[in-house]
Amino acid sequence: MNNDTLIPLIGVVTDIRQDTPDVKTFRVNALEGGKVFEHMPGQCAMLSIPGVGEGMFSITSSPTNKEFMEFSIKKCGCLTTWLHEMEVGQQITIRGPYGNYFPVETELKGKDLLFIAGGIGLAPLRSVINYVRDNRSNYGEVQIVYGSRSKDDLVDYQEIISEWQDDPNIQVNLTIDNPQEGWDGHVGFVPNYVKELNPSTNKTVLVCGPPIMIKFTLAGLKELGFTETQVYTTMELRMKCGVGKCGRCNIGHKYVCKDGPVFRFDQLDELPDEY
Amino acid sequence: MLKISADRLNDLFNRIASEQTLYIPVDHEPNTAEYRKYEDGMKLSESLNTVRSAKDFFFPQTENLAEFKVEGKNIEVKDIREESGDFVVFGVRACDARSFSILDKVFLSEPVDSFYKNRRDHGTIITMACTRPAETCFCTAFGIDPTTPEGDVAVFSDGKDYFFLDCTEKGKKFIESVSDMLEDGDTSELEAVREKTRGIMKKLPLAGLKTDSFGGDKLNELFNSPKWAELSESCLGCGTCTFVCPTCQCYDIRDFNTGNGIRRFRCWDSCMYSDFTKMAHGNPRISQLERFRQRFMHKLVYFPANNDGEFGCVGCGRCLSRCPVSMNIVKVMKTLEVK
Amino acid sequence: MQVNENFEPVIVAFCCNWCSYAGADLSGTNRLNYPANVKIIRVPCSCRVNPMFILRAFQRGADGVIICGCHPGDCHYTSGNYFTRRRITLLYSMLDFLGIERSRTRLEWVSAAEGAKFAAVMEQFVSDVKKLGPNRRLEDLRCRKQ
Amino acid sequence: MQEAMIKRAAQLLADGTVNRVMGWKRGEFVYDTTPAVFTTADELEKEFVCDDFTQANLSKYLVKESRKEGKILAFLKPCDTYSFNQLVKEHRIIRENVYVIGIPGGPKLDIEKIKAKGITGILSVENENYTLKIETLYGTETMPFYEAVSGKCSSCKSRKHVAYDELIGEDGEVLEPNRFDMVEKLENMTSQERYDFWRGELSKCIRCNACRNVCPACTCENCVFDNPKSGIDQKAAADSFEENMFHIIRAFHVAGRCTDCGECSRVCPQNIPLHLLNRKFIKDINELYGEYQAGADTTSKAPLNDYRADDCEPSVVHERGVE
Repeated sequence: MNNDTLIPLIGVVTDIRQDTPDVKTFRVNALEGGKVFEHMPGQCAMLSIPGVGEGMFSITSSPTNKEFMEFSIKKCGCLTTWLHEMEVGQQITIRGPYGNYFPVETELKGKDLLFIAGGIGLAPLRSVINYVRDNRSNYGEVQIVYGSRSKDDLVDYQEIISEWQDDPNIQVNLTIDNPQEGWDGHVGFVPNYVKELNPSTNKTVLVCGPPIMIKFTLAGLKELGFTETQVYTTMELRMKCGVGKCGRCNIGHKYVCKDGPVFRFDQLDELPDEY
Repeated sequence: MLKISADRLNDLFNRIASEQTLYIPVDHEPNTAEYRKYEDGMKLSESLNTVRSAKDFFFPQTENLAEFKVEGKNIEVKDIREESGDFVVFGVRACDARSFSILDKVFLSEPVDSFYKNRRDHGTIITMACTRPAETCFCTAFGIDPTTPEGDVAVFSDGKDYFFLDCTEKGKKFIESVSDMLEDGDTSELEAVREKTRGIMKKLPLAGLKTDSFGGDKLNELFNSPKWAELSESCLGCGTCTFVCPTCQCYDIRDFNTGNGIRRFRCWDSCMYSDFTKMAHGNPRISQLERFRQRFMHKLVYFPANNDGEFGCVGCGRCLSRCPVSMNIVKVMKTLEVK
Repeated sequence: MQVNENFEPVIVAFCCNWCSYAGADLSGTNRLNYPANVKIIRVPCSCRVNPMFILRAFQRGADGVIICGCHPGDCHYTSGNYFTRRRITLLYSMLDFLGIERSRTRLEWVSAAEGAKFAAVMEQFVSDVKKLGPNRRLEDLRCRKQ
Repeated sequence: MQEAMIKRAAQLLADGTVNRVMGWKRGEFVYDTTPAVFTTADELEKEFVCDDFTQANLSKYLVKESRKEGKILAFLKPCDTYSFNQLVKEHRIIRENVYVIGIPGGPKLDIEKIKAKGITGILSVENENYTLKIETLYGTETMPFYEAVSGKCSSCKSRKHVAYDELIGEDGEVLEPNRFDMVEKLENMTSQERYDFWRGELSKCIRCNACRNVCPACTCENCVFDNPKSGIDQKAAADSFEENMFHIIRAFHVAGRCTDCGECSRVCPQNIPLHLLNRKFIKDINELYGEYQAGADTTSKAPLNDYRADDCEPSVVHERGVE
């Protein structure tokens, strides 16, 4: 019988990084080394610990990374709590890649890009950012606006300050919600910061974060003169199969696992308001 | 057309059952027919249809997907799939026959569900034309002709004989395999029976049910209808409609620790259940209104939007007779339709 | 019924912390033997035993379940075992009603001083369940040892 | 009767005593009535129905409805008032927000019993001197009224309303039905026969949860069978054990609170006689701890929240009937 996507493969956790008090980044390899499968930026994978549960997570490493995949996971439920307690060497089951991806090879090519992320919302965008950095000549200006509750809650802070901020071809703007000792950067919510920065409206925007942040950011972008066709986001809902058959992650007739998770806002606008 | 006389039907059953597994609807209690594995002497039910649909044959209520052995940090995946044996399902009605093509659109679209396909490949569906439709029937609203059912082989009865018509390659092979038991028959009386049934279909209380107000292009207007609140207020949030429905195909995947390893299985799930979309950080469908709306929007709008206008309902009427509070797709359609 | 001489039943005993568990302890310190088939689960009071615990014990391979608590009137929490008595009576009656062999379930009052009684009760219960053979009517086939 | 109910409901809406009316709504056929809330006299006039087929117990809806703004009028049959009382006792229904009108009960008809006679294509059902005249697509059929009486009405325990603000029609008496007959019959079987009987019944279960969701005693905000932390949450019975587990635990959770309203068996799509499990508990409670009728009042102590120093021992189970 042919392989069935519901029967998972095995991956092994080869590195665990504590990013923030409640976010860890897990490096996953195939048993024989290398990656379990190839993916495109924005795609997801189903990870599971047999007996605990299975969940969909966005692949946070860039496809240009040929050695391993990474997942940045926030501790919030039963499965993620278990994952956070794992040690290096733990095997997990993995299947995928699932869903569509940011159109890095089509619509985004040659464009000036503005990434806006809040909290753990950086996870799916990090894949795109590093993809763009590794294919830098294909894209125009790149600006990243990233905010979190506090300095400690900035995911991938080390990579941001040591790699992204040093990259002369990228403009990085960080912000945190409240003033904090040892922080001399911007303080304030992401949507307001975006407005202050007043980015040029010829940029294409990729936004991900908590729903409330996305809502206000979109409103702010519209005020600045952006249209919905310029803004992409990525969604998440409860999923079981990952291939549009189990029937629970739909928004209208679109399945987030199969037709998403990446949507342009004008596409979302046509769908019923159920997310 | 080839036929067999009614008194020899069981001989045919015995013959089929000697070669492969045969399932037929039998009366468990009066008016509660269900499919059973055929054993010598079983009598074909005279009920119009089975309480549960025939989807179990291809999409069983629970089935194992894989097994895991967990030792320390190591996990071993065991593929436990086995090639299904050949089987025949006899006496499927036109509505249920159409439900298979609807399920096919879900399970056989890429990536193909190998569990479903395995059974589909090995199953032969023998349908039976209806002669006594019930008041709850409304298959004609979805373009189904109960006097000409789909399937691999269609069977028609004029009361005395059963006539066999092959509809697919698989059906043709099946008829060839039992052709020595069949003989050529005169279909003139059969035609009269079918004509009479068509006449009854036109007189059914739900014969006038219209689908014009529904379809993929009516997405937001139907979703935002204020009538969902009133329609859903009596809904208990149970899964009866879903589980008796021949086209409902949502499932859950769960793990069970047997003490000897982890078994991952899938089972039917219902969008009517409160935890269907529940996540660690919240639930996008918080009340029964959203869940109720999802079920009917799926059948009347989302499914047609994704499948060239084909509705996700076959009008079998099971939910009409089984819903504990008698709230069903017909009432939803009649309430929402644009008059 | 044919009795398999080699059959060793698995017995789950829910023992109240204050009396029966101490009773089991006493039977040990007095070097009284009770069958090794008995797996003791200590509970703060016999009324902690949710009917679900009993069913799950059967699901996961128990052939008999016994609940031991303080004698009526002696509950550490004043009245816990009185509630246990009603609850468990009704549950056992229901299991019996569903055709589960009634000798697979038992309740005994064993005080902290009754080490000998504990050993005798267990001896008797194990032998009763042995006669019944393995639990087949209330088992989960998936959990059967391979 | 229906006329009087509509008239009274309209009056109470008009004088502001209530702002909503809980009753039943007419359906597509003569028999498929749906519980519904009405807010205007016009709606009542058009859609309200109370006839031989309005079986559904409305009490459970009042858990939610009594927490909404304003007072709601509810029409309750005698058996429904027991469920209502029990829910008031458990502080699930806010009594002040409900105006109860007691209406005479059944016997109500069960369309399944008519269909079981092979009658199909049903267009209308008329009761003519306790003979049902049924018009169908295939001609007129007749059957005795009492052969179509629903299971829950055929062993009616009471025609007396135990809670009401006013009555339409006369109040009845508590009856002494033969409702424990089947339980007794089972008790007198051998253990193997009982096991076979219940395996046959419970194996039909499709875990649709209709019995749980309709049950007026099952009003937990989060059922143990839906709670992933319980370790026994299940969607479908993957093993026959789980069928047993679900029904034993569910019956146990409502033991001493179940009023024997019979809704569980009425709604079961697989016709499993689930009420027998509840009746077994009721019978045991009556025999072992004294007569008790859940919902008969709002003050008495529930048998499982109570005890006596001289209660019988569980060994009583071993001493009765047949093994």
